[in-house]
Amino acid sequence: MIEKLIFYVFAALLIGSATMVIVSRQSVRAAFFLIVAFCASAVLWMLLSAEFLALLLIFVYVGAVMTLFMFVVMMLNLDQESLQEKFVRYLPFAVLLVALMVGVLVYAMKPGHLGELGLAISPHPSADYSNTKALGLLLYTHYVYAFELAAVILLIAIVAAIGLTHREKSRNKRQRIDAQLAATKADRLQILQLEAEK
Amino acid sequence: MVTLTDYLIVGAILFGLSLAGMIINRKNLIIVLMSVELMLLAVNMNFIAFSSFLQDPRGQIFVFFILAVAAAETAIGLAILIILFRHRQSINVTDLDTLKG
Amino acid sequence: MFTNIPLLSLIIWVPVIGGMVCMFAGDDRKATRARCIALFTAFINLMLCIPLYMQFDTTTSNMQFVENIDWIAKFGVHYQLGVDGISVLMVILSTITTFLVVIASWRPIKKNVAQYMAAFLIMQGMMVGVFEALDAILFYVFWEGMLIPMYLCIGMWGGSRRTYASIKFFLYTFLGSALMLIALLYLRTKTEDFNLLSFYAVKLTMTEQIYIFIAFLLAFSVKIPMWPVHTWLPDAHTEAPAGGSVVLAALMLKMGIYGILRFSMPITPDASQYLAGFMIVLSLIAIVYIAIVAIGQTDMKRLIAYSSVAHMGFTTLACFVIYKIIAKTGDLHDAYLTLEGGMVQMLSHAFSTGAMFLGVGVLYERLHSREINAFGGVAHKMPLFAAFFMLFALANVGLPGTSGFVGEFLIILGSFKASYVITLFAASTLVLSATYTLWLYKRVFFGPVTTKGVEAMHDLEMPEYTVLAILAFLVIFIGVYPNALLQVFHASIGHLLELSTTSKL
Amino acid sequence: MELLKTLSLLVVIAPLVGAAGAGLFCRQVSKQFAHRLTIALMGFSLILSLYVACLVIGQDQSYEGVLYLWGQSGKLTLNVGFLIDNLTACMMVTVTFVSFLVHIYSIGYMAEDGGYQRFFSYISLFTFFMLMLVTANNFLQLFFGWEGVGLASYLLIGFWFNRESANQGSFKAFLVNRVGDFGFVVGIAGVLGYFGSLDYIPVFAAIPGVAEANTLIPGTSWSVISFIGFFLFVGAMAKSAQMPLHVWLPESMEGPTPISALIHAATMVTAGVFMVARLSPLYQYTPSMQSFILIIGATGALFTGLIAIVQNDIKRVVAYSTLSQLGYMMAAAGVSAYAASIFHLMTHAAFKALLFLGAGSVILAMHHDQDLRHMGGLRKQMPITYFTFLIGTLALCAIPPFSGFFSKDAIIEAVHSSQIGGASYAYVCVVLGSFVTAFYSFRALFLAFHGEGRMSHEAKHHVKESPWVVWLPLVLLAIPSVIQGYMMVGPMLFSEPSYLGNSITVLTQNNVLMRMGEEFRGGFHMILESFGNFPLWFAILGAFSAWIAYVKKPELPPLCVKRFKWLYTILIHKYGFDDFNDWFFVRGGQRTAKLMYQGDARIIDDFFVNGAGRLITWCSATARRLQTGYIYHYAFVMLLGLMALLVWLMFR
Amino acid sequence: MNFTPPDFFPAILEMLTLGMTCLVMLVYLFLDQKNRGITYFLTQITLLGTAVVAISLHGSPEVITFDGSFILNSQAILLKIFILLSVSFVLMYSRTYIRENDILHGEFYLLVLFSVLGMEVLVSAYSFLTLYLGLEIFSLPLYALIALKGNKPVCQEAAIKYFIMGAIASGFLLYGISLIYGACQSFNIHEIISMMSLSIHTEPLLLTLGLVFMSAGALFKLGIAPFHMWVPDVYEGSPNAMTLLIATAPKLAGFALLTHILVEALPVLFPQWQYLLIAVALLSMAVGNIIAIVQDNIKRMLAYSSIANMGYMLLGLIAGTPRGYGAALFYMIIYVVMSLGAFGVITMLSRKGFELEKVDDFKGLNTRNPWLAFMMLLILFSMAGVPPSAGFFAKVGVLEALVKVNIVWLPAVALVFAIIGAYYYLRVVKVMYFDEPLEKTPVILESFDTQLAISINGLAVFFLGLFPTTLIELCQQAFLA
Repeated sequence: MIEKLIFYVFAALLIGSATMVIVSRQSVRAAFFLIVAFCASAVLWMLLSAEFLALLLIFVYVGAVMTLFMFVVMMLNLDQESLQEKFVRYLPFAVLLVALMVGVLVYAMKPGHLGELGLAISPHPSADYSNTKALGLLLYTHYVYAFELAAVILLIAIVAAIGLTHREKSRNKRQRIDAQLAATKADRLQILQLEAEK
Repeated sequence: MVTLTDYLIVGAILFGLSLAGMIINRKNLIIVLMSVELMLLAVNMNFIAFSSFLQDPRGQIFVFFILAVAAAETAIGLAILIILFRHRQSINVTDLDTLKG
Repeated sequence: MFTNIPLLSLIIWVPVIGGMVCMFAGDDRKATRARCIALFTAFINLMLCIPLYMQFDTTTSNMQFVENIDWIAKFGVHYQLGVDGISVLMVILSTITTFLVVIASWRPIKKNVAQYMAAFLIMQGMMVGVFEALDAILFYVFWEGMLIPMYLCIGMWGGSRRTYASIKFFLYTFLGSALMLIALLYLRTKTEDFNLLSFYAVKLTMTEQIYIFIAFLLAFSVKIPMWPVHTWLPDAHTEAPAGGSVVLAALMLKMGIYGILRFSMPITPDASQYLAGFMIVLSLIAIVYIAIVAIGQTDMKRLIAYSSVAHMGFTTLACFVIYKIIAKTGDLHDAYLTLEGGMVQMLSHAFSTGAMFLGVGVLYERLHSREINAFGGVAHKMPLFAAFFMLFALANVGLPGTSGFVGEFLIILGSFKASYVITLFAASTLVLSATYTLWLYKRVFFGPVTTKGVEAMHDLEMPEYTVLAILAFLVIFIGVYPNALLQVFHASIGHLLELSTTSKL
Repeated sequence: MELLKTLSLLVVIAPLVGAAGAGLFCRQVSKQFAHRLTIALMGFSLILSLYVACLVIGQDQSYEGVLYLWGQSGKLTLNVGFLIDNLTACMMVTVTFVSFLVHIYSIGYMAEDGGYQRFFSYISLFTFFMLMLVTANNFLQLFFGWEGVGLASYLLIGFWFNRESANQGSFKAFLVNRVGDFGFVVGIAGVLGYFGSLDYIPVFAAIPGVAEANTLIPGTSWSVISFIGFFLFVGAMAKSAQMPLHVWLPESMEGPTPISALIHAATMVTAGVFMVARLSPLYQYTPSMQSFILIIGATGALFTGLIAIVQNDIKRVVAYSTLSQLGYMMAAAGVSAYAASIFHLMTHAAFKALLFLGAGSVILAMHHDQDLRHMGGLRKQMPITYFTFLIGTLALCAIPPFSGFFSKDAIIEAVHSSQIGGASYAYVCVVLGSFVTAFYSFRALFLAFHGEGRMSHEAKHHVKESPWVVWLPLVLLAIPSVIQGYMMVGPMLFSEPSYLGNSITVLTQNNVLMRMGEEFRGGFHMILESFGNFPLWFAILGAFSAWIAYVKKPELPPLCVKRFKWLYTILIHKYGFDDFNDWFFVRGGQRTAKLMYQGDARIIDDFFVNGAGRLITWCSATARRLQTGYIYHYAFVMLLGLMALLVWLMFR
Repeated sequence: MNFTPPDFFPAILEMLTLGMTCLVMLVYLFLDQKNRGITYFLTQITLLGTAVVAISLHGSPEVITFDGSFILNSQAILLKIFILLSVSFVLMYSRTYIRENDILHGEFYLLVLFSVLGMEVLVSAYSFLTLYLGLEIFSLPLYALIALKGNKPVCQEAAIKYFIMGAIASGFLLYGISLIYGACQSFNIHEIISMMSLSIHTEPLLLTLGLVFMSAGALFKLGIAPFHMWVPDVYEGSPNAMTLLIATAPKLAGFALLTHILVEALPVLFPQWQYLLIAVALLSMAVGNIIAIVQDNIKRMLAYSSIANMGYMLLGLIAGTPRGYGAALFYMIIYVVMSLGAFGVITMLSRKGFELEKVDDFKGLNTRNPWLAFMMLLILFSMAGVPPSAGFFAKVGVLEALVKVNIVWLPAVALVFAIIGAYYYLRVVKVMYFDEPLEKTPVILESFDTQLAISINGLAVFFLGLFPTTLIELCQQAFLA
């Protein structure tokens, strides 16, 4: 029962905060609600005995990714203009469509449509089961290739982020001695013949 | 008890919300990026639910990689956002209509 | 002597390669070089036709000079060439026409000469390929490939509305042939490969036949062109340079008829028979209606273009009236007359209409106008040209003794066996064609010299004279002794008739 | 046999060689060379054709055979070949004779013209085509000659292509002839369709069988032979200028006068008559067509003659008289008096050529002024012309003993004694026609040669007799105009075998000439008999009226014009044929053409073809606006697509 | 847990690429500004070297390694060869462009190499996990590359659009994978096939959902309607060199993605995805060909043309036979060759500060540089599907495959759209050949290798039309195993 209660509370929290994320007018508030959503889903994941991933979600997401978000929001000082947000004419149409999609998905996930799984109750692993250990075993053996690829992805993120945000050389204020030495008079001095005013 | 269906429904609703976020949000690009995160969260929810009910840890492995990719993706997305802002002084979604037709 | 030489391939590829060489002969400062290369290539090709004609066996309807190499084995496509009595003449016609066009374009074309000559040579190779191909895909490749040089030809050297005309030409013909491709692919599912001769043997139900027939018909009727899909032709003819118009009239339109003879009739005999009445009506509309339209033209080329459509109506009539004849008399021999008349009509139309377009080109080069009203009294200034043009006009009118007479006469005579009503309509061409052709002639050549431009015109130059003289000879020769042609395709027509009237159900 | 073939071939080819020689090198060769070459070859041809005539008529030889294979298709072979029999021989002599004289005449008449060589080339070419026509042994070759003479006529009418009227005339001539040829081709197609051959001999042999067996449309009585005969006769109507296809002939007078003599009087226009005679085996089996021919011919004979009365152009008067005489010939053919028809054809060839050439001589003297109102009193200055012209006129008016009398009287008599439908109407026409003929002929004669000269003073001095090359042909033509009739009437019409021998077929019940022949007692007797009949008195009355009106009381004609205004209007408008043609065919045709072109350009091209293009472009321009550039729209479209696929696949 | 180390050798291409990428990175970091041109050559060596190795691998038997997440078969090798070669051509065409337009070329080459690596991974993926990772590895650098050119505001717009749409698409893909995973208990293609064939635990509804979501993700990468909206914007907004890149090799990778999902993993669902593909193929052909007609911007026009062309490619898959798959692959390769040439010419004609974008910028190219115009002509006619070009045989291939399985109406409709499409290709030819040039100066290409590259490219379009047999055989073999 408690499990069920926890599930409903946090599921509601998750959905509520997710809703707030998309309807917020301010980026900062949206980011905070997103953090709440992440935390709520971490709880749900715990319920599913995916402890490692639940923690990872908190550490990586709340700790790193959301910080990045907040950092960008603050750095760019974005929030002045997003205040005037207003909903548009076609909103009902969009909402209807999304609702329809959710409806279809929900219909498809009725227990009857899930085979044996639909009737199963959430399993409770044995006491000596370690989620982290199980994942670790798989990760470094069967998924070594994927693991390496994940590393590459992070490398790409680094290269790309640097490449993109790297400012042009011209903004660099470092002294260039060779250029200074090579300078001639013609470079620096221009003699203009001004016409006398009448 | 909480069934698989319940988790999946939560995932589906999250997925729908994230899509709705992209469609109804017309001003703030950064919220669109957040919606992308929500979408991945929905997927992760599905994976973990299936993984747990199937008692198959490989689903969680997938989530692990999704988290990694999501982080990288966010980095690149924000980087693009930053230079966009640098050039336009705006991240208004409605302003991004130079390219059309 | 020539038995081991792939003669047919040579006739296709010599001009294509010559054209490529020509293309890189340099820009307009080296125009003469390009012209000489082109002439040389065209001449070589013409010479290649001599052994072809000499060694051609007129007694058999089999494909001759056959070449067969695997091309795309996966699709069952072969590089398979061969000629019979029907195609051998078309091949020779193509080479002659190109040769003449190269000479005729010697002076008038001054811009991008190398590319112009290249376009024509490549076009010739493609067209010969159409007539020689025994593989349906090969046929289709040549059939469509030829559009590219023609498109460029109209667009680059054409008149003021050349862009419109060239795009219209391209899209129209492209649209037409699209469904043919589907039909060919469909036929392929019934056989081992794309060989035409194996298509002939395929059994098809009536429904299949009708669909395939319509698909073919779209392709061929646009090319011929039949009413009501003819409207690209006046524009294309009008805007194309003289050489382009000649090739269009002399060869490209023939490909449509050739297609009907090679594909529609033998592959779908029952559908052809079923729809013969419809086709005859369309042909008669072309003959009568289009001829009347031609009367109302003020642009010389447009007038000749419409007359072309009307004349091509005879060939389609010739093709499909055979079903009515056989239905009525039950004797295959009665059908020879129209079909062979149709063949002669194809060839003679090439010469007479081609020559008329060249003639208009001659006038255009001197006055830079195609409007009939801009001319008058040209006969005073260009008596020699006037004489030539008179001959070709008469051939267009179908006067006995010229080539234009033979085909129309045979078709009109033959059609009587089907129904005298058809004959009555078809024979109306005697009056109508005379009306528009001679009216054109009268307004352009007769009467007093009207304008300064005409006053300044000079008579034919050597290249023009040569071309027109050759054409004049051909026109009269065919008119006086058509048997020279008839005997070449007699056997093949017989075979074709047999194929086209044997039910496939 | 072979001799005949060779001779005929030479007769036919010689003019072609002349034409080619003078024509292809017209700018290289001199005038002298041109006329010497063509005349020499023409003379050669004339002599040979006389020889052929001797062989055929005198020694009763004939030839039928193939020259070369023109084409072969299925079981059908189409040949070029000769059929040389009596009819052909008569025609060959007539053609070559007149042509020869016209050649000579042209030396003088065309002396000043720039297109001299071209002219000689054309008339030789014409002769070639005409000979091809008469020597043909099949319909194909007949048609070849038929169209060929049409072409030559076209070229020669438009010889002075500088003149708009000449161009108009030639164009009209060609077109009207083409209308005829349309019928002719249909007729030939019918022949092939029902007889399976185009050669005369097999076709003629098969006619009786086909005539009984077939009707064109099952259930009706329209026989196949009538059908074929009708369409072939349409060709003849155009070529021989029968009403209503006669409209081109008067306008053909725009050509040089020698041409009018040769083509539009003596030879080409009689091709239709020749054709009907040649196809007599066919027409014998179709009584309805015989009546038709008779009525058309007789109508033409009277009514076109009436028009001649009001014409002021000397050539036009002669031209309308030609129309009228052609009507006589046709009428004769209609009553199966083919021999009379051909006989009149031959006499007419001589005297009408004479009249035209005489008119030409006058025109030459008048410096190409053709208006009768400007002439008068020329008989003193031009005695030879006057006398020859007078002979021609007398022959035309059928005054005995000139040649025209015999042939025409035979025709009138034949019509009189015929029993076929329309014969009585025709008889009235032809009898009245003889009055009319005499009236207009003498009118022209009086206006031109009698009375006071009405030309300008200056012109009067310049009028003089034409050179010998001009008057010599007149004299040479005057001779047959006088004697030919008397000499030939017996052997041609009534003897057994006649000149025409077996070349024509007449069924016994139609054979009026045979019945007439029973009463025939020689030419002189015929002259005496004629004084007891209407036609001669009508002719004399006509001549007398003309004398009164134009010599005795010149003020009378204007009075009549005023009095009979309506009649005059009808005649001057030529019964409205030209106006109708102009309104209906020329302008109506042009309007139809323009309208149809608009239909072609607007409906098919603009609406369907370009319309399709416009539609697609419109779709394109509309659809591109869906691509708004907004990310949320893009996401929305993606979602929409996804949902559509999802719902479709899930609940399919 | 008994674990045997996997066989690393089959992944030699990926390892080579990655290793060289790292080398390039190091060289770039430690090199002087002046000598940084060397990165270009190193990159080319990487690409061509890898291609050579790939060619040498061709013909070796199929290997599956890394615990069933990696496959090396003839299809993968063929695709890799063409990916490597096409990227190599891309770099050749864009070298001058990169230099002249102040693009950070070190980053540029690095990101390109990463993207190539991603494509290789994707092509060789045999589990949905590697599939996803490959997809991200090849997409993420592309997003960055588009935005790399600092001074052009539209390119950031293009990048962010591409990025967001791409994220949504990978969201779809992942969601689909999760559903398939739930239904089949595995995301390993090999296992999915066996599960499906046993039909244990496979829920039709979940599978259908998963299929649709995954297809949507894959179709997005190929730019197929209705997931095409990004294509015109991104093509237009990107710098010409980047357009050239994203218009070519990624299509091959996208093809691999689609075939992995549909043909390899879910062949059992063929009746469903056949309908799905018919719908999207028709829509693509219609949208692509029709909207392209009114475009003035040649890059945008070619973008729509690519949408249409992808529609044609799908026809081969719709046939559902190895013959059809082979034909689709052939179509894909030919399309890449053609679009390489077309965008290559566009890139080459761009100068410093001048982006060739308008159709009218081609005016009178024939007088300015006849050879280049001729190459473009060949390519355009090939795209229009006019014989005897390669594009024609590509079309014939897919149509023939369809007719072979007795679907006749679809080819007919497809050809009608092809004719509408021919119009806009003709318009470009018209502009090049019939119009007078805006400026008379002849276009001179600086470097010889570029000239050689475009000549090879243009003539390849022509000669693959005359002698398509070898390539067709290769493509057919790729699906026969």
